[in-house]
Parts: sequence; C-alpha cells; structure tokens
Amino acid sequence: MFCIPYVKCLPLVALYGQLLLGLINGSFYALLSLGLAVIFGMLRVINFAHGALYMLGAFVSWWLSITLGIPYWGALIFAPLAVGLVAVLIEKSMLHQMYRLDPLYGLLLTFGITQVIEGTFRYYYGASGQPYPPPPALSGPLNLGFMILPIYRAWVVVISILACLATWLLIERTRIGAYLRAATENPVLVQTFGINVPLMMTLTYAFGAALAGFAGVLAAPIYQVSPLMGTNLIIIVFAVVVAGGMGSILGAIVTGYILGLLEGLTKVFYPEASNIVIFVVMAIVLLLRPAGLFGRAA
Amino acid sequence: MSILAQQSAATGELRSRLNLLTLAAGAVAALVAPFVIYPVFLMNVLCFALFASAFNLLIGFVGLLSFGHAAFFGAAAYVTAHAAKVWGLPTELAILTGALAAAALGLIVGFLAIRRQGIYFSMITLALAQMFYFICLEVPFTHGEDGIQGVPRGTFLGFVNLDNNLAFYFVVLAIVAAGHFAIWRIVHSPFGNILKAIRDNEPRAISLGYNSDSYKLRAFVLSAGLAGLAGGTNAIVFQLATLTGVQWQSSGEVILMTLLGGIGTLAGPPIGAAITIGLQTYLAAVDFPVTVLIGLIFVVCVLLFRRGVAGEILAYMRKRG
Amino acid sequence: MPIDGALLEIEDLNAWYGESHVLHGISFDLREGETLSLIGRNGAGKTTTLRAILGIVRNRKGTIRFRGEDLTAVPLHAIARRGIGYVPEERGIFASLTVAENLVLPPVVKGGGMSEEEIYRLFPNLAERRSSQGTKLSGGEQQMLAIARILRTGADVILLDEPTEGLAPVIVERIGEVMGMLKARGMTIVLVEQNFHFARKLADRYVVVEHGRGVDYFAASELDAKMAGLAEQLGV
Amino acid sequence: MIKAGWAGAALAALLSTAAQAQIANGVLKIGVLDDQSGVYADIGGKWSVEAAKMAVEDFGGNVLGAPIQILSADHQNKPDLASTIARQWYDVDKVDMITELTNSAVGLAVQALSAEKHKITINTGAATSDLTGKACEPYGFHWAYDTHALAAGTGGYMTKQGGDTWFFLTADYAFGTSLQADTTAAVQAAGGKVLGAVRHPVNNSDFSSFLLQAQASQAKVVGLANAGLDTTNAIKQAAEFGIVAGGQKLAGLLYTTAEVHGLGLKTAQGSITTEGYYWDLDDKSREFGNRFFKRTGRMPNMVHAGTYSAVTQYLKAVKAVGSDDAEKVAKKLHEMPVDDFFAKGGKVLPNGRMVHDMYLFQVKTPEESKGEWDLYKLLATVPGPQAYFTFEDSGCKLTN
Amino acid sequence: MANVIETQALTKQFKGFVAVSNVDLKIAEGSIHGLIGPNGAGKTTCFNLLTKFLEPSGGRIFHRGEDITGLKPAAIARRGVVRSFQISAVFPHLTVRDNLRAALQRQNGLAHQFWLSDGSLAVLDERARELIADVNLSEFQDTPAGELAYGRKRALEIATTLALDPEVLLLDEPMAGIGREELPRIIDLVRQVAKGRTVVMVEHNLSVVANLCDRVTVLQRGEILAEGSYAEVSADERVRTAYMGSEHAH
Repeated sequence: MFCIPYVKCLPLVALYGQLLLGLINGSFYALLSLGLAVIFGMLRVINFAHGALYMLGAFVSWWLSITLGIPYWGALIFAPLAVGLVAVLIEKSMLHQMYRLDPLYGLLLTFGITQVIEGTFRYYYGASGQPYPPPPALSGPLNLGFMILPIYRAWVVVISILACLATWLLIERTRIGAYLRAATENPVLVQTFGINVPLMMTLTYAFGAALAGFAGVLAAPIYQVSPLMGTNLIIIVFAVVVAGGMGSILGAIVTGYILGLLEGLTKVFYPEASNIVIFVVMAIVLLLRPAGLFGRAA
Repeated sequence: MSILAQQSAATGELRSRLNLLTLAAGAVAALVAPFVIYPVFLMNVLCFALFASAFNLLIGFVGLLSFGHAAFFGAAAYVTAHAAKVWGLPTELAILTGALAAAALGLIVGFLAIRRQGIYFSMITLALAQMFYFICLEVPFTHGEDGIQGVPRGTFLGFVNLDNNLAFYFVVLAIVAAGHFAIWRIVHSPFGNILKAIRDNEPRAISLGYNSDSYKLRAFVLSAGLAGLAGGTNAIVFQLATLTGVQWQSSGEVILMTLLGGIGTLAGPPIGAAITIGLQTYLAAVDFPVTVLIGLIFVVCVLLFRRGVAGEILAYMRKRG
Repeated sequence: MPIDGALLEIEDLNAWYGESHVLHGISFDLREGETLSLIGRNGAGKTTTLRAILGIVRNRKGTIRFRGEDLTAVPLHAIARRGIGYVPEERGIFASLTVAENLVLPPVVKGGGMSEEEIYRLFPNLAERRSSQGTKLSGGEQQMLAIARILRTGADVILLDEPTEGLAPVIVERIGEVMGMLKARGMTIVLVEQNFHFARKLADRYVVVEHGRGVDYFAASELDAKMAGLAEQLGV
Repeated sequence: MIKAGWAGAALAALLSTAAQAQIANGVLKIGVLDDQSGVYADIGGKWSVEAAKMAVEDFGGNVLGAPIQILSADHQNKPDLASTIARQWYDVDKVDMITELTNSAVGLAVQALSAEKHKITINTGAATSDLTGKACEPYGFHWAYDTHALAAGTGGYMTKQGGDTWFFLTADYAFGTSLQADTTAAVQAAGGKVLGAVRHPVNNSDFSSFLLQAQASQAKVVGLANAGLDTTNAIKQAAEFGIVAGGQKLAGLLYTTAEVHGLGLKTAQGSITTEGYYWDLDDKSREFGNRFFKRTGRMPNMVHAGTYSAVTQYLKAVKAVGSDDAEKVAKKLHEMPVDDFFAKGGKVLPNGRMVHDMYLFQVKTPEESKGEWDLYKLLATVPGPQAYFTFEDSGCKLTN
Repeated sequence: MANVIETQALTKQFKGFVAVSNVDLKIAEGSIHGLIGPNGAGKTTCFNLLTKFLEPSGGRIFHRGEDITGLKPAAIARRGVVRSFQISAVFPHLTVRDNLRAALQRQNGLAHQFWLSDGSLAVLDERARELIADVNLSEFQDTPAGELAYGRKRALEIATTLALDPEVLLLDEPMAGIGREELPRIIDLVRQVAKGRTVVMVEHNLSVVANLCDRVTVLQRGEILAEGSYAEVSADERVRTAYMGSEHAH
C-alpha cells in the first residue's frame, strides 16, 4: 500500500497504473514544451499559438480520414507536415516582422492568431468535436496484470518518448542541430558563415509547430477532436515551461514528463487539485529557483 | 527594455493643450452620452475603460505585460458581490472591499511574478491567473458556473438610488473618473517618475539606488487594486459576478483594449475599451464569430498599428507640430 | 586610391551604431593575395569596418565592391558564399558546440579548403580536445579554432579581427606562423590589429584608421620611416 | 443589435395599425439570446435561432395582426454582456420575450432581470433547476429540461432496470455537484446504492485516472455528472478502457444528440442518456425533425425542439389573451396545457416549470443504426410528474 | 591615503571561462583611478562586479573597510558608490529635467509618494538646473532625453550620476562614441567632478587616461598586469607588449 497520510491509501499496483497514466499526459506536455523551447531558443518568441497548432494537428488527421480516407498512419506523417506548412505561412507573412521588436509583441501576435484559428474552427465545427477512432492495429486493451492499459496509450508513451529522443538527437548530435544551437547563441556570426539564418528561423518555427501537430495526431484518438482542445492546454504548458526553464531541450522534456506524473498522482490522491497542481509547482519553483529547474540565471 | 521601446507617446502628454481639449471633450461626451446611448452599455464600457487603464498603468508606465489581469477584475467582482449580497455591506463599502481584495491578490501574484522579467513575467501572470480561475471554479462562495446572482444595487452613499440606470451611470462615471484621476496622479507623481525611469532603463535606475523590484511590486499592487475597483463596480452594475471575469480570455481582451487604444497613453485604454465592448455588444447579433474578429484586430494592431488609436493621433499631431 | 583589378574595393564607407556615427567615409582597396592591415587605436573604427563589409552593421552607406560585385545589397548569409571568411574579435566559439562541431560549423563555400584531417594535423591541440565544449579551450586554442574553421570553408579572403588580443606571447607567435602559412597559400587577408609588432611581420600594406576614416596609407616598405609617428598615433 | 431589417418591420407596423391597440409597439419581438460561438454552440447555438424562426413562420408570421420579429444575439458566455443585451432589448428595442438562454449564469441573470422589467423569459437551454427553485420569478419559465429531470430519468429509471450500484465522475462545480446530488437521491429512492464518486476538475481532458477508479469500484453504472467536452471525452476514453465492454453501463447525465453525433456511434454505443425529445420518437416528432434537418442539415436535440415549442406556446398565449402584456400572457402560459410534438400533456407549474415526459435512451451500436442520425433506442418513458419537482418541493418562494 | 574601495581575490567565471581572476584592487580616496587593458581584459566585468551588477564567483569587496560583497546593486548605489554605463544610460522618454529629478528625488525621500503631484518635485529643480548647466544642457531642459545627440546623452548621464553626489564615481568608458571635438569638454567635466570624490574609470583612449588619471591599473586576461602612475605603467615593457605586441625577443 502507498499512503498519503490523511488523504488516501492506494494499493501499489494501482499506483503503478496511475503513474503510467500520468506518463501519458506527460508525453503531451513534453512534446509541446519541447516545441515551445525549440522555437523560443531560436526565435525568442513565446508561441502562444502552440495550442492552436496542436488542435490543428488533430483536425487535419480527422479531415484526412473523412475526406481522403487517409488512415492514422498517414496522418502521423501528413498532419505534422501540414501544420508545419501553416507555420511557415504564419512565420513568412507575420511572425518574422516581430524579431526586431520587443519579444512581448511575438506573444501578442501569436495570441491573436490563436484567437482567429480557434474562433474559426469553433464557428465551423462547433464545440462538441469530431470522432477519431484509434487505428485498428492499436485498438483494444493490454492486460498488464495490475491494470488494463489501452494499447493505444502504450503506443503514445513509446512514440512520444521516441519523438522527444529523436528531436534531442537531432539538435544535439547532427549538423543541422549544430547550426541551430550556434544560431541560438549568436545568429549574426552564424550568418557570416554563410548560413541562411532567416530560413532557419522559418524552419525552426515550422519544426516546433510540427511537433505540436504531431502531438495533436497522437491526441486525436484519445480526446475528442475539438476546437477547444488546445485552449487550456497551452497555459498548462506555459507553466511547465516556466517551471522547467527555457534553457535546455532536455529540461523541457524531463519537466514535461515529471509534471505529467505529478498531475497523475494528484488525480488519485486529491483530484480536486489536479488542475492547479502544475501551477503550484511553478510557483514553488519560482520561489526557490527563479530561473527554473533547468534554466540558467539570465 | 519595455514594450514601449518603439514609441514615445507618453511623455508630458497630459500637459499639452491638446490634452486639456481631449479631456474637456471626453467630459462633455461622458455627460451627454447616457441621453443618447443606452446607459447600461455605457456603464459596461466605463468599467472596462478603468480596467484597461489600470492594466495600462503597468504596461505603459512600468513596462510589465501582465497576462493575468482578469484575475484582479474578477476577484474583486466576486468579493464585492459577496459583500453586498451576503454580508449586506453598503454598495460603496462592498466595492471598496472588492478593490482591496484585488490589491491583496495582486501582492501575492506580483511577489511571484516580479521574480522573472519580460516574457516570463507574462507567462507567470497568465499561469497564476489560470490557477486562480480554477480555484474560483471550485470554492463554494463563487457558486461555480452559476456565479453570484441577484446582487442588490442598493443606494450609493445612502442617498443615490442605484436602481435608476441614469443615476447609477453618473455614480459609475464618478467612480471611474476617480480611478482615472488616481492613475493620472500615480503616473505624474514622484513615484511615477521613478516607474517611468525603471521602464526606460532598469539597470540605470538601479544604479541610481532604486530597488526596482520593490517599485514594480508596488505598481503591480496599485494596478491590481484599480482593476479591482473596475471589477467591483461592474459586479454591482450587472448585479452578478461570474467566472467570465476571471477567465484568461478576459485578460486577453484587456490587452487588446489597451493595444488598440494606445499603450502608454492615458486616453488610449478608454478608447480601446469603448471600441472592443462596442464590437462585442453590437456584433453579437451578426452572424460572424466575434472572437475571430477580435483576434483579427489583435493581429492587425500588432503588425501595423502598434501605437494604437490614441498613439497614432498623438504621433500625427506631433508631426504636424 | 583605386587600384586596377582590386579584389575588394571599399569607397567612402559610412556606418552607424544606432545614433552613433562610427565610420566617416573610409576607403581602401585590396588586391588578390595581399595582406592589408588596419591599424589604429581602440575605438577608431577598425572592427566596424570589417562588420560593415560583412553587413553585420546594417546601417551603412558607401560602396563595397567584391570581384566587381556590389555587396551592399547582398544578404548577410550570402556574403560568405562569395568566399569571404570572418574571424571575429571575440572569436565567436560556441559554448553549446563541441570543438569538432565548432570546426565544421561554417559550410564549405568553395573548393580548395583544407580537410578536417589537415586542420587537425596543423593544430594537434584541437584534435586532442575535439569532443570537449568549445569554450572550455584556452584563449589561444579558441583563436586557433576560430581561424581553423574558416580554413575548411575554402574562403580565399579572410577578415581577421585582433587575432592576438589577450593572448600570451608564445601563442601569438604560433598564430603568426599559421598566418604566414595562409599568406603563403595565397590567401587574401584583412587584418585588424592593435599589436603592431605582430602585424608588421605579415602586412603588405597598412591603413591607419582614426575616427572612422583612413588617415594614412602606406606600404610595408615605408614602415620604418613612419614608425615614430605611428607610436604617437597609436597612443602609447 | 437587430438582425432582421428594421425597415421591413417598420413598414409592416405601419400597415397593421389595427394591431397597435393589442401589441404595444405594433411588432411582437422575441429575442433568442444564446451562445453561438462557444462551448454551447452545438447544444443550442444558431440552430436554436432557426427553430424559433420556424415557429414564427409556422405561426403565420404575425399575431393579432402584428408582425412577429425574431432578434438574436450571441452572448459569448459573458453574463455581463448578456445582461447588457437583454436590458437593451427590453428597454430600447421593446422586446417582449427572451428565450433559449443557455449557460446557467446567463439564464439566472436574465431571468432575474425579467422580473425587474416585467418581461417574460422562457429558458430552454440552461440546466439548473434553481431557475424554478430558489431563483424562480413570476415571469420566468423553464421549458425543455433541468438537472432534476435528468437525474430522475437516468438515475431513477436505470436503477429500476437493474443498474442499482453507481459510481460518479462529477465535474467539480455547482452544476456537477447538484447533478450528482439529485441523481444520488433518485438512485437511492429507487433502492440503489452509490458506491463512490470522484470529483474531477472542469475541462479536464484526461479521464483515464478517474475511469480506472470507476472500474475498480465495480459499480454497475458509471454516472457522468458533467457536460459538454467533459462528457464526450469521458465517454470516448471509457470506450478505450473498455468500460462498457466490461459490463459496466455508462450514463451521461447531460448528453444530447448533438454530443452523441459528435462522438460517433462506434465510441458512444451503449451509453445511456435522458432527453426531453428525440426526432425519431413518433410521427409528429419525425415531421419536425425532418423539416428542421432540411433547413439546417442536422437533427434537432431537446433544446432546439424545446425552443420551437416555447416560442409557439408563447405566441398561442399572446393570441389567446389578445395582448402582449406580460402579466396577462404569463398568466395564460401558466394555465394553458402544452400539447405539441415536444410535450404531450405538458403543463406549467406556478414556478414556471413546464412539466412534460422525459425519455431514457440508449445509444445504438453502429450495426443497429440505419443512418447518420439514427442514434437512440428508447428504454423508458419517464412521466413528467416523476421527472420534475412538484411546485411544493421545488423550493420556489412564489405564492401560488 | 585610505582606500575607499578594496577588493580581495575578486574572481568571476562564466561558463568555463575566467573573466576576472584574483584581482586585488585598491582605490585610494580622492584619486582618479584608471582601469585599462586590451579588449577582453575584464575591465567592464570588474566594474559590474564592483557594483554587483554581476555576482562574483569568489573574493570580497570592501567599501571603507566594510564588506559589501553581499549587497544588492541598489544598496551599493545608496552607499554612494555609483556607476555609469558603457552605452549611454539615460531615461529616453523622460525630459532632461525629469532625468535629473529621478536621480535627485531619492535623497529627498520623494520617491515613494504616488499621491502627490510631481509638481512637488519642483523643489529639486534648482539643483537640477545647476547640474544641467554644468554639463551645458540648459537649452534642452524640456527635451526628452531620447532625442538628444549622443554626446549630450553622455553629458546628461554624467549629470544624473553627479546628482547623487556620489562618494565614488565609476565611469565605464565615458569617452566612448564622443567626437574628437567634444573630448576636451568631457575631460574637463570629469576633472571638475572628480574634485572631492573618488573616480574609477575604464577608458580605452590612453591619452585621456594619461591626461586624467592619478593611478592606473592595467588588466590583461582578467589579471592585474601592472599598477602605478600612467608614466610608470606606460614605461612597463609588459604593458607595451600587451598593447603593441612583443618585439619578439627570443
């Protein structure tokens, strides 16, 4: 038995189950905060539209399946691409004008874009959402002994950890990643080497957005595909990012998973507080380590 | 650097003749308006004008973008409504209690948020306000999504019957004018001079011996209290306090009002509030999603129109001498 | 003094940092294979001249012609592709990259650059520490790395900003050797240097920069005659 | 704020001077105030406006010789904005009646206002039984459903049909807790037992943890005391965790055809809900459903149908008393029985509650369904008096 | 002469890079002390450490024998140790007069009042006018500082620094960006303000240093290379090497 005094006791096996579920939410936090961190590192823009792009990823999957009959597996590739393309349009038409301004304007612009995207979708698709079933190969439950885990959720944990790892490798171990890291430190110098930094910025934004879109595809079979699905999520991800600090890629990933787990535990022991636990953690981190768990002092 | 880096509209603004003229025109308009336009709508505009101006005190004169200001507006609405309805406090005391509660909340949020700067500050205020929203959703005294309803309007100072919309309008006008006077006073006070100095160049202000964090925190609390004054008044006008007040979307709207009217100008936020509330009210019947329109205005403002209405006018006047 | 067949021609170049007018119409030319040294006091505008040529300082006026092409309208990232390499004053070694990553960071822009192996042979210190963090290197090693990474790209013009600054004499000497080798390979070099004694071993011609203008131009052969005046001009 | 053309209305008013004696301004105005762009846009939304327009057209477009005009506005879920619009409608535009009013904060605010202004509201969209309980008003009516009816239908009838142990997933706010309390009472009255409940935060997208707890409880019925996206997400994830397949029943307490359609039968199959209307109940309901479908491309739920019914009944009352005077019309509305495709033998209590039969439905499996909107099979009819509070029990303080 | 400012083993490391290493600095009361050295020698870092704009990695700082290593920057300024910045530091949206007021109002206890009119600051205006006149900005009193020419901004910055009547004045490259024509005027100004107080200045222009400084510390690679009068250090072979490069005497 695992007990929190005066609150609740839980058999250990049930606790494992709950931890596993926390990990699934953590996967979404990690993917989204990772995208935010990549974008912020390079563009110095806090992408408020991240939640809307996540929603877009889910909607594109739904749309691909009902109009073109493209199944989940196709959506896993095409939806992030489509979201990335939308991001390219946003960056090329509007966002790039923000780089020379105070970073707050980037936040405000992406906030406005979010309103437009979400409002439009709500207008055309209502709020109750669209169905999107898990792919047949991943349907059904998996009996782990201590719990029944839907196969699809197991898949989400695995694939999102892989995606995070791949992103981390891409940034830390490849030539393109080296460009990105260098340009994050000193974009001007990198340009004098002949690297097209403005193009890199566009692609970075698209990549971060595609990660959000990817998370959206993963979410579509779990949550109702609704215009509202990203609205509150983005604020939670902000809190994750503040708690983790924007400093490191690994930090964003690890904080995402940790806070997902913590939220999962709260859902068992004191569910009423599960909506605010991440914010509370953020506040505590701010008191003790203002730069965030993985951040460096400015 | 503050968000003001691109514009220089604020300096010495209210001293010019132009401003006296604007002020006079505004006063006349405010006095005549309720006879032409529906007073309840005007009261809504006035409350949000004060809310936006309180917000502007922070962004325009201290350079802090709070993305959670609705928490103060909404908290004051709840406390005022509760005080008037359950405790039976007289209306003016209820509003005052609400404003003080908002200031107290501002102290807590500000204390945490001031620890980080720039964009982080915004994200933290947003997150804390969202946390406050969830708390409001769940604590019993707010009555969840039903809100506190049927708040008595009562009488103001014991003799103005507030059930009369016109009489109430002038009371709201007086409260909002007093709030604006307070903001004007703060901006043009010795304290305000230091705030502007911190906004312009924080390291330099520190090197002159000013503990900038403490000044920012005090400004934050003042701004929260004034936002609360607006929220409390709004609660009495509509006789209710609901979750809408504390939603983060409301924080977004107040940013829009200020941006649209002109950040760092004193006339801007009320102008922005009038336009935004006007759009929300008069477009409610049009089959076009209001949020999309608001979003579009936001985008256009940020891209092309960063000085806002008042800022553009000031810049135009300045160019013409 | 325009020279026929100049590789790089700078004419009446003005530049501003914000409101501060830093370059007041500097002009000079550079022939292929030549080493030109910009000398002058701190703050005279030498570094800004390099930054203006590369377009890092955006706010600039005047003519910058490279192989006959006007560079003022060419985007920053495309200038390197013309074969111009830059070694900045602060060296610009990236903390988040390893030594090896720093070395291969600038893309190859032309054939004829050195291979990684050649470079590591030339700078054995770097080879030893190729997987450590770039900024963990000593100042001298960082300077070597900053020069080495340009050698890989095949750039045939190199703009060097104070390569000896803050370095111990032994290291300065080593850098001198490397530069001598570059010169021997036919590299065209613009060298900004306060360390006059370092510059004199390499430079073919000198431009004395003061208050954002070229105030004196002379060839290496005229140096001895100029020496006394220069010491005064350079402020020691 | 007026959607229909002013000019047309004015012209019509001129032509029918005779009516001015009876209809105060020569035009009878009905306001449809609801959420057209937010979370409730599917439950009511612009579709409710269409339903009201259909009612007016079916009524002939005028009453007592005066044209009938529909005004509509999107309150964006802002009670203060809703209040501004409602006040302006009453004070400036001389609107006679406001209907729909989804979102309980809005519903309560506007109903309170209607008492002050001596105007009629007929709420068809909000759930809270407070509207005819402690917040009841003489001119306020509540038409389509309320939390008590949902609880009595789903809780009481399912228990009687063997679902006698319950576990609740309750949204942690006023609506959720009162729904849970009402349902608990109904379950216990029918001899059932509540094994446990977990309060989840509102707008909680992930329900897996709570579903595991529900599964562990081994209750026969998992009651979802929540609404909107919370309900749909819970049902979607319940399918994933095999709740229904594992033998437990899933009962959505506020869950209409709009949500079921949004979820799709594959996911929603087997779940249970109570509604006041379903298009495929009988000939009359089918007739309305099909006409509505032709206009809007979707089948109506109980809010849309209820709005039609409420507007029609209101117009009948106006015609019957020969005036748009709120007092007289309200009196008439309290007296007149309601008998249409929506409510058979419906009657209005003194607190404004329109009592009519409710229906317990089970969502069909994809195999059973014969079309996109063939969603429900009827399990039981809950007679009106059992579904709703009596006037005495409602907590309404109005004197009879 | 007593030392106003003293440091012991002052050290600052940035991610794997030592910017200032074991510096023992002694600033004598009433002197004009120059801090020179080639680029990257750690002069500005030193400055930021003295005023606590950077947190030292090691070592201590003393002001009049009292350890001030733990103080916050604003507190150090309140002790009378006031700095200027390399890039001119004014409040661009405030007028020249308001810039001065902002500096003056702290001592008069006028900083916290938010309920008073800023007219109450008029009592400071006489002193402000004097200071403005001292730096020849009288005709610009009502001009927003952001609209001043660069040199005038520097002058304003010096005036606001003087307004605090600092005991120790730290000037970070006061001549940077100043045109040759304006140089003598600023040099005069510095000499004038140095009367009765201690000045520490980072300066590149060696003729300015020669002209002004009583004592000079030469930094190189974060360490003290030489110390003494300008004549002494400029005769020092190591210093010449640092600036001109070695004559290559093997």
